[in-house]
Amino acid sequence: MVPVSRRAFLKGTAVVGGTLAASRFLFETLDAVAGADALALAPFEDRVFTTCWIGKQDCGMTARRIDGRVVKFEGMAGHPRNDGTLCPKGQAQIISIYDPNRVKTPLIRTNAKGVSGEWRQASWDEALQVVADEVNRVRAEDPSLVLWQKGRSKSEAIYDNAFTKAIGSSKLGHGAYCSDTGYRALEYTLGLHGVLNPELVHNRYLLAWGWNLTNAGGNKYCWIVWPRQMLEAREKGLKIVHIDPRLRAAGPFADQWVPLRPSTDLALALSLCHELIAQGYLDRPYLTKYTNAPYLVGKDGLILKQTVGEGDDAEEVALVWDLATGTGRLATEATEPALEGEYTVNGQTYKTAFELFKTHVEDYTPEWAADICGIEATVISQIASEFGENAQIGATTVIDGVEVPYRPVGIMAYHMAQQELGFQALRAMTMVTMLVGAVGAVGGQLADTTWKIHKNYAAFEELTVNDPPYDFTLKGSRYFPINTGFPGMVAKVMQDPARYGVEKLPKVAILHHVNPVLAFTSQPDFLESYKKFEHVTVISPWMSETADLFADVVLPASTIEKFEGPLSASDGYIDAQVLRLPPMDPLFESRGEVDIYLDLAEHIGVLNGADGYIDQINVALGLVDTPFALPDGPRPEVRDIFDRWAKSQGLSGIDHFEQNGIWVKGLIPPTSTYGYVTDPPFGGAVHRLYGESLLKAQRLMQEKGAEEIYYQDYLPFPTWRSPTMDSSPPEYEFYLISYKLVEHKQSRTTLIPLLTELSGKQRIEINTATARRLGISDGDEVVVDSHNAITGETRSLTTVAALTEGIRPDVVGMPHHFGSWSHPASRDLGPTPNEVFFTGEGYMGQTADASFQVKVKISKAGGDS
Amino acid sequence: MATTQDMVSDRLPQGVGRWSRGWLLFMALAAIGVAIGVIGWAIEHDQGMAATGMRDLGTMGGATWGVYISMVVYFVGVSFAGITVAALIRLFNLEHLKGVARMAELLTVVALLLGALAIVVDLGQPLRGLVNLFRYARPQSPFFGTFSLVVSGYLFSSLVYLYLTSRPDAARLAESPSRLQPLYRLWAAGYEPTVDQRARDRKATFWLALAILPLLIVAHSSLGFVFGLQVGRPGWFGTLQAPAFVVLAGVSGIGHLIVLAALVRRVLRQEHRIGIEAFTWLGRFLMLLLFVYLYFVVVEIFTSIYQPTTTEQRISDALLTGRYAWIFWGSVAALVLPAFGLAWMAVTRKWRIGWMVIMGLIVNLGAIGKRYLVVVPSETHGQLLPYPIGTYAPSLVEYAVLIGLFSLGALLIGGFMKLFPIVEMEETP
Amino acid sequence: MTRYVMAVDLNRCQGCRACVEACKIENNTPSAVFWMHVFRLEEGEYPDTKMSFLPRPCQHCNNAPCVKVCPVGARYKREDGLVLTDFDRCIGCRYCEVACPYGVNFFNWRNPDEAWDEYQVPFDDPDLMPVTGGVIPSYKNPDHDRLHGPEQRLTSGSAHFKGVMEKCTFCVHRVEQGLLPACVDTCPVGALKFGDIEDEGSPISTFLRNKESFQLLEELGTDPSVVYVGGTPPTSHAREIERPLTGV
Amino acid sequence: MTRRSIITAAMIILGAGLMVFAYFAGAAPWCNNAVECSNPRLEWSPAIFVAGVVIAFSSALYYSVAKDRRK
Repeated sequence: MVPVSRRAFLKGTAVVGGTLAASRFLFETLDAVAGADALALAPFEDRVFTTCWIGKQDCGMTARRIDGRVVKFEGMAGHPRNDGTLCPKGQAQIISIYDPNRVKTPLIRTNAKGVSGEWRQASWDEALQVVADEVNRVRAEDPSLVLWQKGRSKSEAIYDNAFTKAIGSSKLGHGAYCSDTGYRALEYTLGLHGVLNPELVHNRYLLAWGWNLTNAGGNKYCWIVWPRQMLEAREKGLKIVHIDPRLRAAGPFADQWVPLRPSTDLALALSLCHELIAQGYLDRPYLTKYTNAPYLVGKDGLILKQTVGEGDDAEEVALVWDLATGTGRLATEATEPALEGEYTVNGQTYKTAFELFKTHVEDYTPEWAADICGIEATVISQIASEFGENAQIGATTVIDGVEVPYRPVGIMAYHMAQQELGFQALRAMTMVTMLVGAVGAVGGQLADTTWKIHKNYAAFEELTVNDPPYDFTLKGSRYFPINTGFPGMVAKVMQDPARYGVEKLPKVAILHHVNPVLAFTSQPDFLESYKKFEHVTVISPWMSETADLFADVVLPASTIEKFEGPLSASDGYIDAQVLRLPPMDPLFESRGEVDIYLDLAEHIGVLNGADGYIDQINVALGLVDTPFALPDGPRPEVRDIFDRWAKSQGLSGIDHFEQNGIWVKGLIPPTSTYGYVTDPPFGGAVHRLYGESLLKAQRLMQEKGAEEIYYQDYLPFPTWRSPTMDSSPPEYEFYLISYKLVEHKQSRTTLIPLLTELSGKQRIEINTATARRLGISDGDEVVVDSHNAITGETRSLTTVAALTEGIRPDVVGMPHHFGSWSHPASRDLGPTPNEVFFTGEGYMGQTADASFQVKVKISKAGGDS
Repeated sequence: MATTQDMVSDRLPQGVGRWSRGWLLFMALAAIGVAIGVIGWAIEHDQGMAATGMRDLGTMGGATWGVYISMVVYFVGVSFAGITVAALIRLFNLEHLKGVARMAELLTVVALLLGALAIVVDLGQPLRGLVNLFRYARPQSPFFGTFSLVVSGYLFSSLVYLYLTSRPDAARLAESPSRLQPLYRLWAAGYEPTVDQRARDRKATFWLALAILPLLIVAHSSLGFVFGLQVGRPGWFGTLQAPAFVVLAGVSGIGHLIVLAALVRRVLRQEHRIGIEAFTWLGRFLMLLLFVYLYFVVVEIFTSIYQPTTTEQRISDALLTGRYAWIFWGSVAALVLPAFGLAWMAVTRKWRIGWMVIMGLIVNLGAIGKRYLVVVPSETHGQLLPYPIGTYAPSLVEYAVLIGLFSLGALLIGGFMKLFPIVEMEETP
Repeated sequence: MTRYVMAVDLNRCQGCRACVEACKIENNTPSAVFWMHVFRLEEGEYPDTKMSFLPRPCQHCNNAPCVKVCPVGARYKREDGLVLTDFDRCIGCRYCEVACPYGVNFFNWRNPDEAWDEYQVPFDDPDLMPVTGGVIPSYKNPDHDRLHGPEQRLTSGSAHFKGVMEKCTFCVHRVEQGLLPACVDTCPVGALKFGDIEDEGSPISTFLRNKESFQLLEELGTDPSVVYVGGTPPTSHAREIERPLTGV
Repeated sequence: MTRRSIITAAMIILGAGLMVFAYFAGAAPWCNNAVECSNPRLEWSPAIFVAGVVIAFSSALYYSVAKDRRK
């Protein structure tokens, strides 16, 4: 409980009295009373530092407190990411903190699961013991059958790494719903853990691909950082080409709008590659030096390799054609590798990967793509030539004394990756930037804030395809050699394990700030599968829909009133870190997650000892072998944990953050910003133009008897095919896409009435002309029926029409928020589009990722058809 | 009791002091109406004006002035005719109209009271209103005229006028014994029908009338200015507002006067005092005003459709063909038909009182409609920034209050009729 | 001599409505009340669609119609350019609202406490009392109980009394403490600027120096203190999209 | 000129005078952009204005109601 001074309480009630009285007749006098009273008791006011809890990028905040009670959050001045500002969500979270509909005490279910929950309040000890017993029961059998699933995690080290390791559970991310397809594609192609974003500040020609630019931020950063950098660039002449079925995302900032048909991004990217090659916009030095473009590929599609070294350090090295010597030589030794051409080595003819790519994209002409994408062919060639022209291939510039290639063109793409062909689409889009050598150049293409190569890069070199049985995430299966671990797929598996060769299903789920019932595609599948858990524990400040239906125990997490971190505060140019500090003690009986996991570990009995939670925390926070390592023994105080971490970083301790709010480490040198000049360049990765391992994987999948729908997209080059949904019957004439509203974050902010008031309720955007044809006018109720081209299943929802000229006539769009029912403020706001999306074959990516696209038909509610 | 009743009734004219069943029924209904109004206002006060159909302009897409303000304009309008007629009668000594003079004056006083009340019910802070207007009222605000001239000056002068012209009758009634005798004594205030007293009365009322006529032009214009001076409200800004207000005021007032006169004539059997000539004169006057006003309407329509700005366009569309078309054309019809009806009577010299009463009522409906259309459409359709088109529909509470206001009017007039002869008594030769 | 001016840079505004939210929380306005509003506008036909954003605070006109018509001087203009409402004096005639061409006035149609309850947060919830001290709303800003300006009037904050008119105050309570208005302070992209135009050196003066700018509805001669830079005035063909919830 | 007409005239002049005075004692009509203009120079001056109106019209009342001293 926050200590409320008697004074504050009196004051409060006086004000209430005042307003009540104000509704009676004689105002002057009564106001005098309220006024005088308020003046008499000058409240104690102060400001403390904390970190935004709603969004992705953890903006710095200053909390204004009256008598120890937060009354407003404001941006933390000098914070690299938001520098004294806040977005609507950051502002509005204040009301959610005091929300009396928060889960106030631990709750234990008293009725059957699958229906809206009935609960009894429990002590923390009792609740924790119940969970611990369940977890231990299953751990005894097989720890991996305990599933820890997160929606968002702000202390990755302490939750995802330390805790799950300590109890040995499996884990699922909220990803696969967000943009993991993109992460996989970039890990595979460039070895970077991120999706496409340009170095905006120096960028001059941007393909803003998808709905992120002004509504959502995206890669790495939340909404605030991108617009700030975009505007800075725009004032220096940045041109923005907005590629999305909806104009809204770039709105006034779109210099050109290319409203392409959903799921045809791959086709557009391929024909852009075609045009760039045709128009000769190629950065040959980059392609030969840093990509596998010059590698010699045989007729079998495999790269010609040679083993060098002995025994352990023996490794396979690809061969290239060295024009200097006119022979095939190791890529590592060749001085002048040939980029194009067909060569004979040891009597066998080989083509360079790039030669193959040229032939591959030959037929992907603008005219070809125009029909598929539903845009003008001339537009495609125009974009290609402008992109190539602006790339200024060959140019360099000097940043802080370092000379770096200058390619001020790039692509910003994030959530659009979540489509059936997303993986290859993102690969193709990356290739667009590779052809002009924009990757890692000034103003060019970035994907991560670092060039450290992600572990998946190596892992993807040899994709394992095992025989059944598989674990419930289908890791290493013949279905998804690259596997993000999509909860939607898990939901499918849990409904029919045999079908996927799975024997053991998870039994206990710990859901950390995740609400699968609303958040993921294909709600019906989740409603089915979560019944199958023997025990579900939900850790959340609110009664999520998933908790309402399936939780056995709900543990009340605090909102912002907790310690979390360490969190990055970098904007890509200034390196800084912050911790989330509690602006007040946790309200009601809630506890911070770190506290909860410590308690849980204690009850489970994994707090101490080797690989115990404390041990794992030391590892995760890098405290091992430092004087600051947490000792085994009694449960540590959370503040102490972070104090030790801070000290280990050479700071005075956590008080550094309490006093300064942030730890600014200094400017990030160009040698770590730009891949060209890192050491080694691009972190030593050879960028994969040619995806040999994909081809190998496909052959393995065929051997293991996987159906075509799984292996068809495992190809060395991105290859167009029309998406599965296109074979739905013609009456399903519209593509339904979902998108984010700037006022909301996922499904969890609709319980903040201040935000819903700004965003309005659920609606479906329909092109004005289309609506006219269907006899639908603005505000009409419309029925949306979706169709699954594989199973023939149909789903339906009803929402309200919002007419706009800013969307393709053959596309309808719905915000991916709403659909909640367990919070009074989020009720009756309309359904989530996830009710009509599908998951499983044809409606997810080849890497086991969600696809937020489906064909639907639209009709006026009450009307026939 | 009954005996005194009869005794009294013998002495007092025009059924003063005598309750007839019809009158009681009438008063009972009026009282119920007033009660409804009071309840409505109480609800409005408890819940706040959210209980009305009014909402904010702009994002809320409502109208912040509704029927209440329309009624303020309307009632003040009605008062116009009363005092005008009365004044004209004095000034030009129109003997054949003497019979309607007092009821005209009464009508003025009552209408003004209702107008003032309509303002009060429209205020979010009525009590503050009563205090702060006297304390802070600013000459710059067009409301200053409404408050200082219309409500106070105009009301007071009409009261004085009513009093002075009624004093002789009071004196006459005070001579004969009746339960009301004390009242009449007080009322007469030692009136002696001496020659110079009569002269003084004539002089006083003459000058008073002379002073009132310009005052009321100013007053009604100032009411027109409340709207006409607003550049920010398409459809309001214009020089025609003021004169149009004055004329329409006359229309509604005369209409009421005709109805009231006919009523009194019938109920109190005053055919000999309120002759057909009176109606002829009122009819001609009403006709004249109607035609002038219709001329204004034509001009108004023409200007609004000839080359309107897009916002003016939006409003005129809403009026002529859109959401308000039925009210607009309904009101126009309610003014045109009587105009020609009266013209017909004038030409044929056949004045049918029954028809005139109906016309009197119709023109008032028309007047109310027009007042409503002055106030509301410019709010709902008159936004200059790209706000949504607004909507406004009076709530039950507002209707209740309106019923209350009209009923109060009826109650007052009905009550007066039983206290004092509503028709001036003949001078005893 | 100080004269406060707000500048809106339409080249930067992202239409995110952070300013709207900051205003609502800073001033404790009840539901459906937007002292600051951001239009999201759409013009033209697919595919030649144009979108634009237009923040709309009170324009604090130098020739303010609302000030002119106020019958009791509750709405008044200060020398420093702020147009304020004396909540203790306003009689609730709403003349200022009909006189204002910008639609910035918001009347307290409801009892303030009920109005706040529209946020579906039962502020009188017994569980909430101890953590909020029973204040309404739970984020109530105490500054609004104070009187402001040399004239010492109750002019800041919202929902003081039922039946009284309110509107954007340029955050008089903050400005008098030397702070920026809440909307300007929070704008993530610096699209809103505020300051003393009389002071040659002030950021706002330097920002506005030799820049193309316009005022809303200039032709009405109200001479607003809010100046728009970049972009163009909204045409009469502009359609508002993504409207906030405004039910009362 | 009888005493009656003198007083009557006086009342009219007084009333008119009060109105004029109150009008200018009110918030100055020519000033708009100053805090002062939101307050009447003399508080309650509108009440005085109304009083003026009342007195002016009461003159008529006095004129015809007042008792005649002569006689």
